[in-house]
This record gives sequence, C-alpha cells and structure tokens, in this order.
Amino acid sequence: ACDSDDTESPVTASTEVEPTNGESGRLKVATTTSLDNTGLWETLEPLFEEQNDVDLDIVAVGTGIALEYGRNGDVDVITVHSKAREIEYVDEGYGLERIPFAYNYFLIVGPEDDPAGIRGMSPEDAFKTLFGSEAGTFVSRGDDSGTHGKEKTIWANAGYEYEDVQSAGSWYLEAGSGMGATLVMADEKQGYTLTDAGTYLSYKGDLELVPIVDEGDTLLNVYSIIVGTNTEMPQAAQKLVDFLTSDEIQHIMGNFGFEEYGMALFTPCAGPIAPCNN
Amino acid sequence: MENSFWDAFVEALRLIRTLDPEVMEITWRSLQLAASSSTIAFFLIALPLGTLIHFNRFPGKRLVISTIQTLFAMPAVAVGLITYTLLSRSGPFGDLEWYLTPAAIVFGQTLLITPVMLGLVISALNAIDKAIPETATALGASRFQTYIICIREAKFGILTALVMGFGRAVSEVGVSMMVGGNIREFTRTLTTAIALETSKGERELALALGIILILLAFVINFALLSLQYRKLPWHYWK
Amino acid sequence: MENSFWDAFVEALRLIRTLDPEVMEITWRSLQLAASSSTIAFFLIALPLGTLIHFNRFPGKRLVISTIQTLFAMPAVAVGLITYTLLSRSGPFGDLEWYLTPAAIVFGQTLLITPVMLGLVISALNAIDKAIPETATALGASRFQTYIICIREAKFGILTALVMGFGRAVSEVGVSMMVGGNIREFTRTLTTAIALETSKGERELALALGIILILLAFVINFALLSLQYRKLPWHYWK
Amino acid sequence: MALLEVIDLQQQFKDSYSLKSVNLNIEKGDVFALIGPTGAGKTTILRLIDLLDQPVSGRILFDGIDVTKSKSERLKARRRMAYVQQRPTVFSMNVYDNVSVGLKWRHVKRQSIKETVEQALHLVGLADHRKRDAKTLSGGETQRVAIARALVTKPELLLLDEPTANLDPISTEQTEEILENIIEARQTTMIMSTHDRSQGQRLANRMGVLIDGDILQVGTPAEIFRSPIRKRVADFVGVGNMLDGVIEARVDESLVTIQVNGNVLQAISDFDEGEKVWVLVRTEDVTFSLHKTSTSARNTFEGPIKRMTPVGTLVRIEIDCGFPLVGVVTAKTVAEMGLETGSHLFASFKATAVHVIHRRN
Amino acid sequence: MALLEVIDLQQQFKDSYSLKSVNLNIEKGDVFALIGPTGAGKTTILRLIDLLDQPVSGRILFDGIDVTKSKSERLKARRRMAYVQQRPTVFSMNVYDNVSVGLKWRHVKRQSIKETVEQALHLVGLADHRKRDAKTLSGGETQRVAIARALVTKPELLLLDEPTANLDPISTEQTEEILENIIEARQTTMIMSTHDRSQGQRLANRMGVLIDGDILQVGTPAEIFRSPIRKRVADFVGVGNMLDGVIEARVDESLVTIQVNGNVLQAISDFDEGEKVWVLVRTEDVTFSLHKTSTSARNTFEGPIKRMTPVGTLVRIEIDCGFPLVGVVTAKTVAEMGLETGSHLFASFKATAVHVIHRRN
Ligand SMILES: Nc1ncnc2c1ncn2[C@@H]1O[C@H](COP(=O)(O)OP(=O)(O)OP(=O)(O)O)[C@@H](O)[C@H]1O
Ligand SMILES: Nc1ncnc2c1ncn2[C@@H]1O[C@H](COP(=O)(O)OP(=O)(O)OP(=O)(O)O)[C@@H](O)[C@H]1O
Ligand SMILES: [Mg+2]
Ligand SMILES: [Mg+2]
Repeated sequence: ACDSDDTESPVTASTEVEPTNGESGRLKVATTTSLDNTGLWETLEPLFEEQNDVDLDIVAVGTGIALEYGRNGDVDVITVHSKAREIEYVDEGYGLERIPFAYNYFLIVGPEDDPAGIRGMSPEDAFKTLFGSEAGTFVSRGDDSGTHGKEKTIWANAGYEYEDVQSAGSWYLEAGSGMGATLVMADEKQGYTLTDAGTYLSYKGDLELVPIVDEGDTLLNVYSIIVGTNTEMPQAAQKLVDFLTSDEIQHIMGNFGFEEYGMALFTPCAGPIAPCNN
Repeated sequence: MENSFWDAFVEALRLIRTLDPEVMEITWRSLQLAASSSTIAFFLIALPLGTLIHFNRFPGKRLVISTIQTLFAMPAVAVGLITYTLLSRSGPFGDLEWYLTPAAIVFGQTLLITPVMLGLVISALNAIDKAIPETATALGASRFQTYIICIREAKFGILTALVMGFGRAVSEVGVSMMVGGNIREFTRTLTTAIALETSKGERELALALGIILILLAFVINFALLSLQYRKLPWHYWK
Repeated sequence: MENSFWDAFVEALRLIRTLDPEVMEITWRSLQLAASSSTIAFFLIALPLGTLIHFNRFPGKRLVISTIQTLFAMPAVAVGLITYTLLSRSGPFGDLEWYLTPAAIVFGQTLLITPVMLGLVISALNAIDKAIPETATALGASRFQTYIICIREAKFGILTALVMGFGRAVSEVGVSMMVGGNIREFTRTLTTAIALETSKGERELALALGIILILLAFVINFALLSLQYRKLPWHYWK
Repeated sequence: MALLEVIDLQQQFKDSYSLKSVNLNIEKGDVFALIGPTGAGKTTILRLIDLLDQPVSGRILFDGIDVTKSKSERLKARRRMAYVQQRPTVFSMNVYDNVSVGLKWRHVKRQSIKETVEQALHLVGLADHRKRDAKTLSGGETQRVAIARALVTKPELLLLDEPTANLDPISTEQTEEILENIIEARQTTMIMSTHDRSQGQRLANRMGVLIDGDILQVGTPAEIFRSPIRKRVADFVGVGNMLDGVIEARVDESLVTIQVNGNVLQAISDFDEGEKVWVLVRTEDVTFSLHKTSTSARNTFEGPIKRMTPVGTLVRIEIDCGFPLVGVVTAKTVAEMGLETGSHLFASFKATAVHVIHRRN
Repeated sequence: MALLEVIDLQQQFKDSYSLKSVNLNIEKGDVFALIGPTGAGKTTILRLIDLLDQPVSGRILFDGIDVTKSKSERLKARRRMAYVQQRPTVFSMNVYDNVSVGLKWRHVKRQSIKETVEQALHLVGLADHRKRDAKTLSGGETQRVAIARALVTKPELLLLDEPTANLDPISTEQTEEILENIIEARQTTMIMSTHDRSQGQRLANRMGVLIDGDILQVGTPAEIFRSPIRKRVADFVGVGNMLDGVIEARVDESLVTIQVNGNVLQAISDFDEGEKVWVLVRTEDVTFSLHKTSTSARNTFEGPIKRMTPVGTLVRIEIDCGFPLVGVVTAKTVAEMGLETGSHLFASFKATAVHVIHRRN
C-alpha cells in the first residue's frame, strides 16, 4: 500500500543528498494523549524546532487513531504505548523501527478508604478481588486505548475472559472516554480505575482518588517512537528520533514533572536499557 | 478510499437489518434523549418565551435578541462544562444525583438548544406579515389567541426551529460525553458511540453509526415536515 | 463550586486583559477559520443555492428540502470522519495535502454548516410575502434581480442563517479536532483548546476559553445584527 | 350617553405626521361617515377607536369607560366592536375558518358558530367558496370575507374602512343593502370611512369631514354637501363652483350683492359690506337654457360653453360668463338642446342656492 | 398589427375555477377598460397579460411575438409593460427607492433616474413623502406609489388593476388626469380593470365586459352601456329597467309593440312576433312629469312613486305603472316638483330609447 509509486518516491530521492532543511514543511507527529496531556510535548516541541528548521506538528489522539494516521500516511511519526500493536504495525511495513524512549507505570487508583480492600495487592489480585467482591465500582476506559489494552491484559493475566468482565455487573462501568474523563467519573462514582501516572497527576488536584496499586510488572507502560515508511520527510523524522533519544532530551524527560507535580512522570530509557526492551 | 463510504453504508445497513441489539438500544436512547430535550426546550421554553419576546416591547429587547443569537455559538463542550459544574456531586444541584445519568444529558442538551430554538422562533414570528396580529386583535382575539394564530401563520419557520433544535440535540456530542459519560448500556448515545469508535480507529463502524443517526433524523423530520407541508404555500406543491 | 464560574470568568478577563499571546493567537485563528467557512458556505453555497431551490419548481423539491433539514442533525464527528476520508493522504483529495491543516478545518466546517444555512435561507425566503417577488417581476426585474430584492426583504431571516452558521462553525469541535488535529500554533482553535484543557483537567481555563469564545461571537453578531436592525420593522425600535 | 366619545385625540408618527386634536361623539344607532382625502387620517382614527394603536394623547370613552388605559378593558371593548380594515388581511385558512375564527375567540358554541357563519357566507355570496384557501380569493372576495367575519360577531360598533373600495357597483349595492339591513335590524352603530361621497350620503345620518388630521365639519350629509363651513371642506365635497368675491352691498335683511370678477351676484348672507368671501354654487343648482327666460332665479349670466365632460349619465358643462360657471345636465338634455363646445348658453341660479363663507375659513 | 393579441386564453385553478376562452385585440394607442363583477377574472387576465402566471392554454402575442413560450422573451416583453396591481405591494424601502427600483433594474443612468423619479413623485403628489418608509403609507398613498413606479418606466403597455379603488374622489380625478395626459402625450396603450363604470367611460375608447371568465361583449363605452347584447351584461352595466316582454306585433319596418306584464310598449327591433325578449330602458331616458304632456315619446305610463333613493346629486325614482319603472331626476327637480313617495307621476320614453335583447342571450 505504501510503495505503489516507487519511481518518484521522495524517500529514495531525499535520503541520498538533500540536507534536512531542504525538506521544508511540517513534520507531523501523532501522539497518544497521555504524552501530550502532561505537557511533555509542549516542553519538547520548541526545543526541537529551535535545533531544526522544521515545524513540528503534534497531533494528540488515541493510540488506535495514531496508528491509522500512520497507515494512511497522514503523519510522519507516531509516539504510542501499545507494544503488541506497535510490533504489528512495523511488521506490516508501515513503520521503520520501534524505538522505545521512556516508560512509567500505570496505577490503579481508588477512593482513600479502599472499600474493596485491594491496597498493596498485585494488579491481578486486585482485579480478582474486585470481580469477586463486587464491593467497588471499576470504571474502565472502554475505548481500546493503550490504557484499556493494558487493563485487558491484566484481566487476562488474572484469568478472566474480557467478555465475562464486561457483563459481570453494574460494578463494571465502561466509560468509553479519555483518561481524564474516566478519572473524573471514577471519582464521581467513588470507584477504581486504571490510569497512567501522568494523567492522574495532572488531575490529582480535582480528585479524591489516591493510588491504591502502583506496583507490578504488568503495570509497566513503555512509550516508543516509530517513523513511518512512507514519510516525505525521512531526515527530519530521523532527527526527531535522534532528538528524543539524545542524552540532553532524555535528561529533560527524566526530570519532567518535578516542578509541577513534585515527581518525575517518565523514566527515560533510550538505548538498550531494561525494562523498555522486554 | 472512497470505498470507506460504501463500506460504511453496507455496515450501517447490516446493523439495521440484523437489528443489532446494542445499536438498536443506543439509537433508541439517542432518540429518547434528543426528543425529550427538544420537547422541553421547544414547548416549555423557546415557543412561549420567544413569542413573549417577539410581541412585547421592553427596554433592552435588542440586547436580549443579540444575546440569544450569540448563544448560537455556545460550544457543546462549554455547555458540558457548565452542566458538569452545576450537576456534579459537589455542584449546586449535586444532590439531584443527575451527573452521569441520562437526566444530565437532557438537562445539558436543553441548555444547548434553547438559544437556537428561541432565536429561530423569534425570527419566524418576525417574518410574518405585521397585519396578521393586528387583524387578529381587531377581530377580538385576546393576547394569547393572537399569539396562537401568529404561530400558526409562521408554521414553516417555527417547525424549522423545532427541526433544527432536534437536529442539534441529536447530533451534539460534547454534552452527552461530558455529563453523560458515554457509559455503555446507560448513557451511550449514537454520537458518543461514534466518537468512541472514531477514537478506536473504527472508521467504518463510526460512519455506519453516523448513517443510522442521519436516517433517524430523516424519519423524525419527515414526520414533522409532513405537518409543515400540509399547509405550505401552494407553489411548493406545483 | 459556583465559584468555578466566577473563577473562570476572572481567568477569562485576565487572559483578555493581559492579551495572552497564545490565547489571542488561538482566538484570532478561530475567528478566521469560522469566518472563512461561513463566508464560503453562505455566499458561495447557501444563499445562491437556497434561493434557486426556493424559487424554482422541480420534481423532488420536497425531498430536497427534507434532506437539507435532516442534515441539520449531521454530527460534527461524522462530518469530521467524512472530511478525513476525503482529505486524508490516501483519500481522493489526498494530493491537496490539506489534512491536518487549517484548510481542512475550513473544508469540514463548510460541509457542516452548509445544510444549516441552506435550510434557514429557504425558510427565510419562504416567509416573505408572496406578493414581493411578483411585484418585482411585474416591475421588470429579471430573475436575478427578483432574487436580490426578495433576499433584501427576508433580511432578518437571512442574517439569522448567517449568524447561526457562524455560531455553529465557531463552536464546533468535532471537525476541527479530527481534521485539524489541534496542532499548537497551526490548527488549534478555541474549541479544540477547550477540549484539550478539559481533557487535561484544567476546567477553569477551559471555561475561560469558552467565555472568550462567547465574547467573540457576541462581537461578530453585534456587527452583523447592526446591519439587521438598521431596517428592522418599526415595532422593534419602539 | 354617547356610545363612543373621542376626546382630544392626537396621534403622531416618527416623522411628525399627526392627527390633530380630534373630538367625536357617536350616539347609539348613529351611522357616521368619515370622509376626507387620501392621507387625511381616516384609517388612523379608526385604528385608534378600535384600540389597535395607542394615541399620543387624548381619551376614548366607549360606553362611558375610558379604554385607552387598561388592557383588559380594551379587549372587552374591542370584542364589542368589529373593524373591517381598508386592506383586509386573511389568515392562511379556508374561508369558513376565516369567518368563524372571531366567534371561536369569543368562545361561542360550535353549533351556533356554524349557523351564524353559514348565514354570513350566504349573505355576502361566498357560500360556494367556503372551503377555498382564503389567500387565493380575488380582491373583492377578500373584502367580503372581511365584512362577513366582522358581521358574525354581532358588534355594537362596526368600524368600516372603505368597505366597498374593492367592490364592483353591484357588489357595492349588495353590501350597502346588507349594511342597511343591519342598521335597521340591529341598530348597529357604525363609523365608516369612505371616499364615495354618495355612499356616505346613502347610509350615514351624520358625516365628518377630515382633512389633514383635523375634523373640519360634522353634520348631516345635507349640511356637509350644501353648506360647507370652510373652503377646504367645500373643495373636498366638490360644490362645483367656488368663486372669489367681495360683499358689495346689503340689499335687505337677508340679501346681499356680491362682486365677483366684475360681475354682481345676489345671495343670502349676513356678512358685512366689504368682507372677502367664497361664493359657492352647487353644479346641480345651475340651470341652463338656450334663450333668456324669465325665472324666479335672481342670478342669470350668459356665455359660451368652454368645456363639456361626461360624468356617468350626466354631462358637466362649464360656461364662461365673466367667471367660469359649471353646471350639470343629463346627456339626454345635451342631445335635445344640441349643445357643443362654444354654444352660447344662459345660466341661472337662485340667491338661496348661493352659499357664502368667509375667506378666512 | 395589434400591439397585444390574446388568443383563446384559458386559466384554471386547483379547484376548477377558470377563465374560459378569452380573445382580445388591443391596438397601439387603445385604452381598453375591462369591467366585470368581483371574481369575474379581471385580475386573472391582467396577470396573464403581464406574464406573471402561465395560462393553461392559449397564446399571448405581444408586438407579434408569442411571449408565453420563452423566458427571455417574457422578460423583454414585461419590461415594455407596467402593471399596477390591485393591492399594490411596496418594498421595505423608502418611497423614492420604491419608485426608482424599476429603472435601476433596467440599468437606467443614475442622473436620469433621479429626474424621472422626482418628476413622477411630484406628479402623484408624493414628493414630500420621498424619504418615508413606504410600508407606513396610507392606502391611497400606497396606490399612488404603485402608479408612479409604473409610469417612470415609460411603458408601451400599461396595465391598471382598479387603479383608483383606494383613492378619494379628488385623487381619483387627479389620477385620471395624469392618465389622460399620458394617453395624449405618449399614446400609451392601456388596459385597465375597473368597476367604476364611469371611469371606464371617461378614459377608455373600448371596453370589454368580463363575467364569470367570459368576455361577453366588447365595444365602445356607448355601445356597452346603451346596447348590451346579453342580459348579463345589461345586469352588470345597470340599465335600470329590465323588463320581461314578448314581441306582440310588428308596426312597421323597424317598430314593434311589446307586451310587458299586460302593458304595451313600442320599440325599435327586428325580432319576430312572439319572441321572448328583455326590454331595456336606461333610467336617464325616462322623463317624469306631473301631468300628462304631449311629447314625441311613444311610450307613456303613469303610476305612483314607490321608492325614492338619492344617488349622488340625483334621485332615483321608481314608479309602479303596471310594471316597475325607474328613472332619475336631479334633487332640485324633486324639490321643485314636490315629489314624495306616493306622488302620482307620468313617465315617458322614446321607442328609440328601448333596447331589446333576446331572452336566450
Ligand atoms: N406608521 C406610520 N408612520 C409614519 N406616518 C404614518 C404612519 N401611518 C400613517 N402615517 C401617515 O399618516 C397620515 C394619515 O394616514 P391614514 O392611513 O390615516 O390616511 P387615510 O385617511 O386612511 O388615507 P387613505 O384614504 O389613503 O387610506 C398619512 O400621511 C400617512 O402617511
Ligand atoms: N390561486 C387561485 N386559486 C384558486 N382560485 C383562484 C386563484 N386565484 C383566483 N382565483 C379565483 O378565480 C376567480 C377570478 O379571480 P380574479 O382575481 O381574476 O377576479 P377579479 O375579477 O379580479 O375580481 P375582483 O374585482 O374582486 O378583484 C375568482 O373566483 C377567484 O377566487
Ligand atoms: Mg386609509
Ligand atoms: Mg381583481
């Protein structure tokens, strides 16, 4: 689908001689919302634009759309957090390479008094308890996002068919909304939800929810960048990859959030560092 | 790529033909909610209030009309925010426990479409011959009776107000999403479902739901319009 | 909680007072985009096409009008989807490279508001005295000249169509978000910014932007309405 | 007590057009005709009486109650009146519904409405158009709908603004007959504006001449037509001859001689010598003959025919006898006497046929 | 060649109202008056001629070109005509703009528009209202705007639908004068519908009587009024006396005697003995006297006055002489002869004053 017009493919043309600044235009990046809502891109964008003569266009969408945009060639680069789908994307030939650059952990948040009593459990046990006791409402993103995908993985690990969970009862609510809205809803319902740390922190001020479960391998959340195979600006795209994985930026990423939330939102992990690579 | 539309259309027909229970349920809910809010907004607010505003002189009338027309530009998200602020647990109407229920959607949609309907009702009444209310008055109609006959004469425009309001209510997503929460089997409407499927990247399904929405609107409008055409000026018939 | 409104209002005033450059830029862009799409939709499509539809008899006229009114219910997300399908790089108009640019927003908004404007233009023309076009014709007006004078006579309704269309364009979020992408300094509009701030949990800021949007609409409408009131029937003046 | 008393009524429009102080007293059973030129304010007065507009100042007492003040009084009063507008508007319903709507508004019973309306439709000859969309009626038919819907409410005061302006002579006659019957049968009080001077004469027992927002004269039709007290009234009612004169001398108690353009007329008047006056002679009081005959008429003049104009079945003849003098004869007479422009004629009229008004009026 | 030729024109409305086959020939310079009762179809014809409606069938040739077919021909033709509608509608602009808009549409130069319009406004006496919002004008003023805006376009064919229906007699006179001047100065061809029979007479050289969608008679005013060829025309133009008679015998070549209700009349006619006829006698042809006088009139009858009705300055007198016979006299005559209901009178009219039409017409 992507190489039908080989002969005049700008990819081959530009990789040979032209310098980056010959690729005048806008480098379009589709990013998952959780990266953008924290304000990370807002910090990085001017830095990149300063270093390179290119307009960086950040489009914040769900992981699903980001991948679709990539497939259709509407964006040059995607930054997402759904390993399985990323690999599939690269395998299908839409992306050059999946390059992880940061990670953090998902959290199960819930009311302070923890009515279901899941504090300190592993994510799988916590979900089992919720399912069995039906003591606490669980609000699911229900939108096939990366976070939702993670939630499904945990349910699977805990030994449930997702369909059974969906029809398990009124304690399981499918919000079909973004992370922020889902958090607000969980707060309103005095229930639990699975959230990425960044969004939770930025909403924390308005919420009564507190982190209940924040440890466990399954909660790992890796963000990676993939350059599309049919981008018209391969050099600029490569620059962005280099930029994100550069020491300077990795450093900035590692400190991002201290000022506002008192803790780092991301752990940089460019290069062959665990846990990004498992 | 053009196939997308065709695929979406086929999918829409499939969903309708198989009477997909989830889609039917969502469609029915959308209809109920939009019908409720447009009924409330039209009959309880826009029609009576618009009539009163049009037929009465009072200081600041111009400003009132301009304000109404300005509120045409009220974004659904903003109405959602306002509704949220009012209805959320900690808000002034929090004890109604409407937030994240269909009631909240009706409330928000009503808020959203009232200015539209009001503005169009006033515009419709403004367009009728000034001699009509006078003739009615001269024939001994009370104020109320005069209003009724003027509304009758302005039928096309008044019905346009209703159709437009219903259309806006059934098609808005900001309010339903924000204050209804798009909860499956409870507050999910066609538009929030479309938004959801879109964000999932399920474009065909989203478009198919959009087509169902349009078909729904078409059925409703045809019912309303059949009223309207019954007495439409002759040249529409020819 | 009621403080939310107050806080938002204070914040809005602060943003305006300090001429916050980002907010100013976004506001200016919103205005430009909505103005472009409503100008295109109104002057190039709705006004001429609506006039032609109203004044001409053709088979299926009723159906056309019903369809237009049905499209009032076209959700912005659906229009966004359609626009996406058309403009995406792999779509039929992909070579225009409009997708994720302001041009795409104008395109989508135009698509969204055209039915609204068309419907209201037809409704406005339908409301004028049937004797008006006849008198014009009898006085030797050509078809086109007759149309012009009828539009003049239907001014209030026609301007309502414009105001309503602009309002809808400036307040919609589905299209701008989907086909503009809410790109900072490029395609971010007031409504996508509101949606973004809302999703970030910055409710006050979101509401403040909403207030700025309404103020913007108010200024625009006042400009348009001053046209309208210049020749409003006398009883509005008294 | 008068059914309607209009006191000092004034109306003013944006660009300062106005109804000057108008006073009127309409007794129960009166049929009052308001005549006056275009733009005089006839419609303005009727609208004020029907309480459709608010006057700038002045009061309207209907049956003794000041109705300019309270809204509920106004509706009550309005329901006892009916107003046939100059340019009647019909609602977008069929003819039957148009005529019945006033009764529905008065909460009259269905059956009774049906009877009344059918009767009215027959009366005005629209029974066959019962189901027609009223908007498609012809000019005259529309006017009849307006009359029918006014009549069905059995008003105590019927206001008619040029009720037959759009009707052909036969319909006019029919309408007048309907009105006459109603006047007789129901003693309905009426105020009609009309520019058909003879219609006023035929139907009204009193008339008012409204010119430029002023009621200049009120009286019986005969008074208005034979003895206008102002030049402007005379102009409007059209006496035919209005001459510029000066009282020359008093002949006896009642008789004076008047100097007109070098000629001397005799007239009944009590003005003093030297007063400047308008001398009015109605055309029909002038008699023509081909030869000088001895008549009792004190004024006889002679001259050639300057102009002949047919007016209906009559011919208007103007001779030049030192001043222009106009009279009418039947077309038959013209033929019999073989009259044509230039024919020399003798014209005579009695001293009592001369009406003299002061020049300052 | 006729300026306007209407061939076999038919119009039908939804509920089967119609204009039956209408044929008309209007020559350049003709002033044609269309008279007929309410709902006869006068407006319908004028609208068709002005090409505002499409006829069901039939053709309209304007200046030799069939204009019912092509749209561009229709506009061209329409711009050479002007149509003053029965209920003129004004645009929501001021009076000046209302009058000038037709010229603007014809792309006339600004300066020239200004002159023409100002002149027209003066002509119709609306110069002072120049800046007024036309919607606030009185009925008569609105009509004058309509006339002015028709005149400024200097039409070759002027269509007037009841042009003076809303005007007072003085304005009517002024308007007629304006029209007369235009007829003289510009030789404008005119078609006017009017129910003012005398207006038709005054202005028109030809007349058509339209009844129930049929043109029953076309002719000079004199022909129409004195010699209607159908009963329905006679009814409409109002001859005054229409008697039910049978030809009794032929007296000589032209003279017959007619039996009417037991009385015998003499008349000029070529109908045969025994034929059933309508006997028409115009009111103004009947002469009354208190005593039997010897006149040349062949018909003399006597009887008491049954009814007296004032009509303008005349009085309509009906006597019962075996059949009702109506005549008119001046109010002065009534006074001089001391007439009142019941007075015994002799009435006479000439055999030539009797118009006879066949009962089947
Ligand atoms: N709303 C208005 N604004 C300004 N002037 C007005 C308004 N209504 C009436 N007039 C003026 O007041 C005067 C009286 O108007 P009115 O309609 O009473 O006249 P009328 O005697 O009924 O005349 P006609 O015989 O032509 O109907 C006219 O000069 C008219 O133009
Ligand atoms: N659109 C219509 N639909 C049905 N009937 C109509 C329509 N227009 C006119 N008619 C009927 O056709 C007949 C002729 O109407 P028209 O207006 O020509 O009469 P007119 O001679 O001008 O009468 P008037 O003197 O009252 O104005 C009337 O009976 C009228 O009701
Ligand atoms: Mg008037
Ligand atoms: Mg007519």
